Amino acid sequence: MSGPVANEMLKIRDLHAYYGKSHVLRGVSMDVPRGSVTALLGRNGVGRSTTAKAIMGEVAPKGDIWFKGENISGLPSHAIACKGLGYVPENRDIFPLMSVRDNLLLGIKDMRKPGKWSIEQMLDMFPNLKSRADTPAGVLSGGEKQMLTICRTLMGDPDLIIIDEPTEGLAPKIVTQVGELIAQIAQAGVSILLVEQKLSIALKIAQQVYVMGHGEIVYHGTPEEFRVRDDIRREWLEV
Amino acid sequence: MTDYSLDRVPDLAPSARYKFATRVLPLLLLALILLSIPLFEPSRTWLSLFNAIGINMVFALSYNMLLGQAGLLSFGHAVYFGLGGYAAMHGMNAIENASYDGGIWAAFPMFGLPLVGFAGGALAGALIGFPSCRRSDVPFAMISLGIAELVAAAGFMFISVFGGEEGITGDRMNGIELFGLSLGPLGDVYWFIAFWTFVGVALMYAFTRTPLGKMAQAVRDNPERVKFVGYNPNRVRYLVFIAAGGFAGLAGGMSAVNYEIFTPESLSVIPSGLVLLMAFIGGARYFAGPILGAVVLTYMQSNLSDYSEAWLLYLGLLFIGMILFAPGGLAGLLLSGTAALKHSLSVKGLLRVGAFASSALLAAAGIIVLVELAVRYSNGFGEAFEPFGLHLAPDQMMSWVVGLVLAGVGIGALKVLSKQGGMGS
Amino acid sequence: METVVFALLNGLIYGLLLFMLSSGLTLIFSMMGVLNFAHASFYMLGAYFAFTLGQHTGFWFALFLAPICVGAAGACVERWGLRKVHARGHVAELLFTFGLAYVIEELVKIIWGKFAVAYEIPPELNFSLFKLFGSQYPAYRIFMLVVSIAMLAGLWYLLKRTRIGLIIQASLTHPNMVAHLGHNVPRIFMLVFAAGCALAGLAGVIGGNYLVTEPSMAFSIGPIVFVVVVVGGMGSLEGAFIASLLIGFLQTFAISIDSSFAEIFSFAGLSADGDVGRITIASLAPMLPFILLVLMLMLRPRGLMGEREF
Amino acid sequence: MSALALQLKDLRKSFGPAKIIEGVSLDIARGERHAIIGPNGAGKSTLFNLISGLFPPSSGQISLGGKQINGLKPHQINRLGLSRSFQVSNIFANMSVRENVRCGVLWSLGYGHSFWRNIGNLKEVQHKTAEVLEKVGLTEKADVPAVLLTYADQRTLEIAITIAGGADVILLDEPTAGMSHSETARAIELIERATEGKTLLIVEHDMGVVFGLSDRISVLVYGEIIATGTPEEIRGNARVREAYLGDETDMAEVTA
Amino acid sequence: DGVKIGYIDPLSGPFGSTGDAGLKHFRYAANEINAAGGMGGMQVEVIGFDNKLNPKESLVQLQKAIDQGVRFVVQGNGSSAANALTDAIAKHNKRNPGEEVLFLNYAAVDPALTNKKCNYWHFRFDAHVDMKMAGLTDWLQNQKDIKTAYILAQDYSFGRAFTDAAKSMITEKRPDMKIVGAELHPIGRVKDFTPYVQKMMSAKADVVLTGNWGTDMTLLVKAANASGHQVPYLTFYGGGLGAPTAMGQSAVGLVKQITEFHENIEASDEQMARVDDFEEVNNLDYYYERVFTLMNMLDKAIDGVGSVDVPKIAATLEGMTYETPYGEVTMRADDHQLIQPLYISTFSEGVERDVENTGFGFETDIAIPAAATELPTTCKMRRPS
Ligand SMILES: Nc1ncnc2c1ncn2[C@@H]1O[C@H](COP(=O)(O)OP(=O)(O)OP(=O)(O)O)[C@@H](O)[C@H]1O
Ligand SMILES: Nc1ncnc2c1ncn2[C@@H]1O[C@H](COP(=O)(O)OP(=O)(O)OP(=O)(O)O)[C@@H](O)[C@H]1O
Ligand SMILES: CC(C)C[C@H](N)C(=O)O
Ligand SMILES: [Mg+2]
Ligand SMILES: [Mg+2]
Repeated sequence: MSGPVANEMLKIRDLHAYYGKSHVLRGVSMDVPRGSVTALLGRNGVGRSTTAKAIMGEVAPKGDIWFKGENISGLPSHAIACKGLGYVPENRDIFPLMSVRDNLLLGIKDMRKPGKWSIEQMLDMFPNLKSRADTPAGVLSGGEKQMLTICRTLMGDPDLIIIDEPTEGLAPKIVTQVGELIAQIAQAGVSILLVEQKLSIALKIAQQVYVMGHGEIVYHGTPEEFRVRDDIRREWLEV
Repeated sequence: MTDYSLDRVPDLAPSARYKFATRVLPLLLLALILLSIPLFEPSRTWLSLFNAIGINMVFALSYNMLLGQAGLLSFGHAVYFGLGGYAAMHGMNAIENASYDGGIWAAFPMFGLPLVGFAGGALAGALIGFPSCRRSDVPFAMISLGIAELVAAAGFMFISVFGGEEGITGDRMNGIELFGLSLGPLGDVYWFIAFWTFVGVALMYAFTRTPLGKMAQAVRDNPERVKFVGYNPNRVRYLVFIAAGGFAGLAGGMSAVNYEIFTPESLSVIPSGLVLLMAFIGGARYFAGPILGAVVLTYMQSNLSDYSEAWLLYLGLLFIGMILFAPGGLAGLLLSGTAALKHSLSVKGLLRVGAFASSALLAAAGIIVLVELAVRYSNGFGEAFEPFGLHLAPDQMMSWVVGLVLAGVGIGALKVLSKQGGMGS
Repeated sequence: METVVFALLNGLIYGLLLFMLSSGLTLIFSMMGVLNFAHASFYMLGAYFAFTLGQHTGFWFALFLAPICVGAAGACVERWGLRKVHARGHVAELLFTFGLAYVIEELVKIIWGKFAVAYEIPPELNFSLFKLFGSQYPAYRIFMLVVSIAMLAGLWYLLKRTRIGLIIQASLTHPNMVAHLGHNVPRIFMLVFAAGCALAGLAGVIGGNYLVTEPSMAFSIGPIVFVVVVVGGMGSLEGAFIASLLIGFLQTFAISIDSSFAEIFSFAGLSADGDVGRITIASLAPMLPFILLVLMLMLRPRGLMGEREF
Repeated sequence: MSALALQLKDLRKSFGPAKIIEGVSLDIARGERHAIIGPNGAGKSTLFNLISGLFPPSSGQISLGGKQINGLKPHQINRLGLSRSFQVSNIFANMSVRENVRCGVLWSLGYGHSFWRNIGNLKEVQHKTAEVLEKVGLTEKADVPAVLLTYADQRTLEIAITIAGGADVILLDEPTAGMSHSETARAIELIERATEGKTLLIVEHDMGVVFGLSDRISVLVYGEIIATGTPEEIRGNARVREAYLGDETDMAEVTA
Repeated sequence: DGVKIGYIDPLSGPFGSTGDAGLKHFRYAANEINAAGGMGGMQVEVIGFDNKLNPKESLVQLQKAIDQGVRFVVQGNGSSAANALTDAIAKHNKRNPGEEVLFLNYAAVDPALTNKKCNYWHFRFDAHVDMKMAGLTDWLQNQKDIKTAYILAQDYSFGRAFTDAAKSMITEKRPDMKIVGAELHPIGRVKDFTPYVQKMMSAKADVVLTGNWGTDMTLLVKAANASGHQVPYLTFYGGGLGAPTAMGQSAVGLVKQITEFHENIEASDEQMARVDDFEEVNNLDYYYERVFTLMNMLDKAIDGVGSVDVPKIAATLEGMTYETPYGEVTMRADDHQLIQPLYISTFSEGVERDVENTGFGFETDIAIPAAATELPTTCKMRRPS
């Protein structure tokens, strides 16, 4: 097995994961290059979220996960986060009783080291959030919640963000907005691993596409290559 | 709405054999055990132990109607045990008075006193449960704690009802005799206890299979959703609470006849805590759990306390161990143990279960040695701990080393074994 | 007048002692959601540690050392016990601490014996400060007052001025998410639990010699501490403070009232014989906190100052 | 008997200062399939919560079959023949699938709080339960504990519990959320079958489902209904498009 | 195979140390008797049973004791437990002829036990409340500058009996005196007596009468000390375990007790040697002379009968006289109440023998001869035929 290459942000080799006895990930290997947007596509239940959770240490991983050249497989979640890996889970997990500002505050890992983004900057960038900075985050609409989670993760200065289905359950119009936000973050130099089901967004902003089926990677290519692979779409994505 | 046709709908009911094996057989077994105990001509000591176990079985099962079935954690269940018991005590005295002066109580046999207890407990449950069942979870637990303290304090205050510090006493050898039992000698009392234990266990088991019993489980699982299938979870809790109070009262009535005394102490948080331990250590998830718990704890309470001053420490450790490693309680352990044996009836499987059991024993032995040494050391009588003819003196380094090594090896082995996958896998 | 002043002073001291005891519980309860049944047991440990340490180092060192030892014990309990049941919810945690209370009491009996130990007020503080209506006022009580005020201030700072409170509250409901944000939740939990236990230990150091240091001291004071926390309101430090004082005053005032129900009824032109008449207000004193508890939970479950129900 | 199954009159709800529902009026005829769509946070689930009695409305009226039900408790409303499902699966996790469904059946068959009857001997209950299981296709999994079901099966069970009581008015909150296309298709078919002859009120984001299933659609935006009409009318409504659907191209891709 | 004596008293909890002290006295006495050849040639064994001061638990322990072959039950801490035991033992003896059990009460002093509730199987070796109260109020009779009294006792049968006796005897013997307060507090549950003491102070009581014992006594004295309450305390148990330590200097001359023994009563050298030896062996003050009286009278009875024939032993104990180091005592046959000399003593400085190594000890004010302590009884003793 080859060692990490400097250009790779994240490099996964032969990753397995289990829920109890069920073998969910059966040897996933993939790479996320520095500064790119990588999309991980697949049907429901094929194990995309599990891949994200395994990387983040929420599900016990078996296999190798190199992040910035360091094997992080088996570390506890908080240690992985401290190495510069941000994660936006699929259920959003905002802290509903806390204000928007406090939610952002919790994104900061170490109060002593100021990061790239300050809370005020963040709020300025998102007028929607700014107007509700001091209201409990629980009353935000679904789209606003999604923005808040992404911003909160950014507060921790990650080098790579894994975003799990940011558009799930969002109204069609909001979906577009969230897509724009992600593109914006990518432009700011943060690498992104986008776990998605909706092709529209993924194909628009990603530089490379992985397709997953039954706990394995079944396809890897650029969006352009992928667009013409109707067979893959039919077999693995049901579109 | 009722347009279902018989042939189209598959029959999901379990087979008659399955029903018999899981529902009738255990009760028959219980009856058999209860009937055969006197054949062994147990000594007075054993008889008093069996009587205490019977009472605690009913009490613990009634507690589990709350904890295991309706998911209500109560720190005050002894209130209903006690109030039922007091009702029965007053009944006992009424029977005695009626046996001199006449009156309707003269027609009431002493044997039926647990029914008075049931009525008392259920009534108390109906009164106290009404406000407290409007809450659940931790607030309910706190309310039950507060009420237990209140009722116990009131018990000390209202002397004519509760007798104050000394409680009230009675004499069970009065009134008409039933089944030819004078209730004087312990042997008679055994039949009395056995009868009511069986009745209590059978009825409480039947309760789990009624619509109300099933809905209680639903309320435990998800009270929110219950509201949307037409039930008021508070109402369900309340009704279960009354029933649990009634059965606790039944146990109280049994206890009244057995001990012929009730004191306000028996309303307090301490017996409430003990019944909680019984239900939990036995296994609150299983119907039979509290029965096991009652047997084990009553035995520990009356016999282990003779062997070791530190029995409460063992009890606490056992309880904590159960919470940490076996939330299913003894019943859960037994079930998973037998399941493990059944599933992998291979040499390897047997070895695994054996290894688990023996390292657990080793660890327990080590802890026991350490505790016993500590007890003797702190008593300072210069006594030695002498299990199985060994001589372990607390003032010798060696004894402590023995304990430490035993405990260390046992715990280490358990760790290694559980790292290799859970029990039975 | 005299009666009122005395009742106020005694109520204040008793209330402050309750506050010292319950502040640690409030901390643990508000931050971790754990209703620590064994809290009073840590209070007891504080008293016993101070007793033993005090024999070697004197009271003043013990005042610092004992709470640290208790805190360390608390940390161990969290690390190897509570943490394991955390995932199974509050009822499991409550049960765990319930069992722990048993174990601690028995261990104390083994280590220090079954009876009270001679843990005394240090001679430096054992004098009367002033005289009021012919009754002396011991200096130790003023010392208790000072310590409890310091505790209130310190806790206030910890809860309101640092981000720890936020992190813990968030991790109560979303532990994984908080970890993904880079916070070491288990360690923070352990520290909070240890801090709460240390506070209980401090209360033990101070209360143990003011009252009695014996193995049942935990059990006899434990339930009242719950009353304070519940009445004060889930997780509210201010609430706990007010509730402590309220209960302190309530109990001491009740004791100082010298009439029975018979007198009260006859005052109202009624007659009350038998039991009810015999009962005096004073004898109701131990019941009052629990009446308050039950009423509060039924009528206003969030407590006096709580922000949420629990 | 009123011809309307459900009628909302100027319904309002606020949580503290936040006004979530701001004057919703809606008439739903007997047997109608009515969808409610709207952006996230518009108040759709809140509306369901109001109708089903989880929260009392701040003001306004709700009537079910001509009978006022605002202020009633959820279980009382359920007994009057209104049943709902939840956006996040809300099932009896530790019970088997069959027991889950049976919980939904018991009250409607009049067994209430009875504690003197053996549930195993209640033939009527067994049959009704089996029938519902059969209808939703969970018969094979009848004895599986609900926690162990796959996500899609849990969603199905959620629907099964909702329809088990035989209520005439059914409220489904995003029944297909998180399902894949084939699962969604199956679920829709199930819903159509199960609600035949009943009144259905459904919240969905999946426009395919919404436009295929419903007789009429209401669009809820920030607590107000901005349009109600047949699917065609809604599709053609400019305001709806602006507030919710977004432009045509996006929609095509999303619902493809 | 030996005489088994079951000691049923609290051996844990707040009153555990009090019960433990009693057990040590019994064990010492038993050793003494065994060394001298045992009771009727049989060795004596005293087995401790912890009743946690709870009447019901007492009965559970009684059952256990009987199962272990115990025929003599001794108990004292708490008239509540004694009341339950006397009932239960009577019932047991009725239901199990041939297995009778004797109840030898060394400290539970509720008068009812030898009056209304007297029964044949119960013998009391301590003077009961009315007898002791009579002594204390006799002393009060001569203290004309004491005008007001406050009564504090534990809320159970003993405490109530104490309060009733105090009230009636004070009104009888000192009609001019005013009772400014009478309080019953829950037993073993008060942690700080300061409010009670301050109530006494605001009520301007000239004297306090208290029946408190065990921790309740220790804590009361501690609170009185802290508040500087400087009035005489007339007690039954001022010399009980722990109280002298808590009293200290400020109680000197103020705390009085009425007992059958304290260390500074004149006695033979032999007796003083026993006291010294006891204190050395047990690291505890010699307190219960009546435990030795009890054990020696039982010894005498068993020696006379020659076997453990309980009904015969009971018959022998009835009316028995015995010479203690402090004078002759009689077990009155009418009610099974021991009639013995009593002493009123004061906590003082500069005494010959101190208590609890405090440097303070008790000094006799008044010695009341046995005959003078005698009171009539309402007991109608029913003897088995
Ligand atoms: N906590 C869990 N316990 C047991 N099985 C799980 C758990 N979470 C997920 N699974 C199962 O693991 C498989 C993969 O789940 P995963 O969440 O990774 O899928 P996904 O591709 O992200 O799909 P989705 O669209 O539902 O998010 C599924 O079959 C799912 O049922
Ligand atoms: N109990 C509550 N307290 C305060 N605010 C609430 C409460 N319940 C809902 N809200 C707020 O009301 C608004 C509407 O929420 P609701 O869940 O009804 O939206 P929805 O239309 O169902 O959205 P989605 O499509 O995301 O499910 C949201 O802003 C939400 O945060
Ligand atoms: C040991 C004694 C102080 C007991 C007390 N005299 C009572 O009768 O209860
Ligand atoms: Mg997913
Ligand atoms: Mg919703």
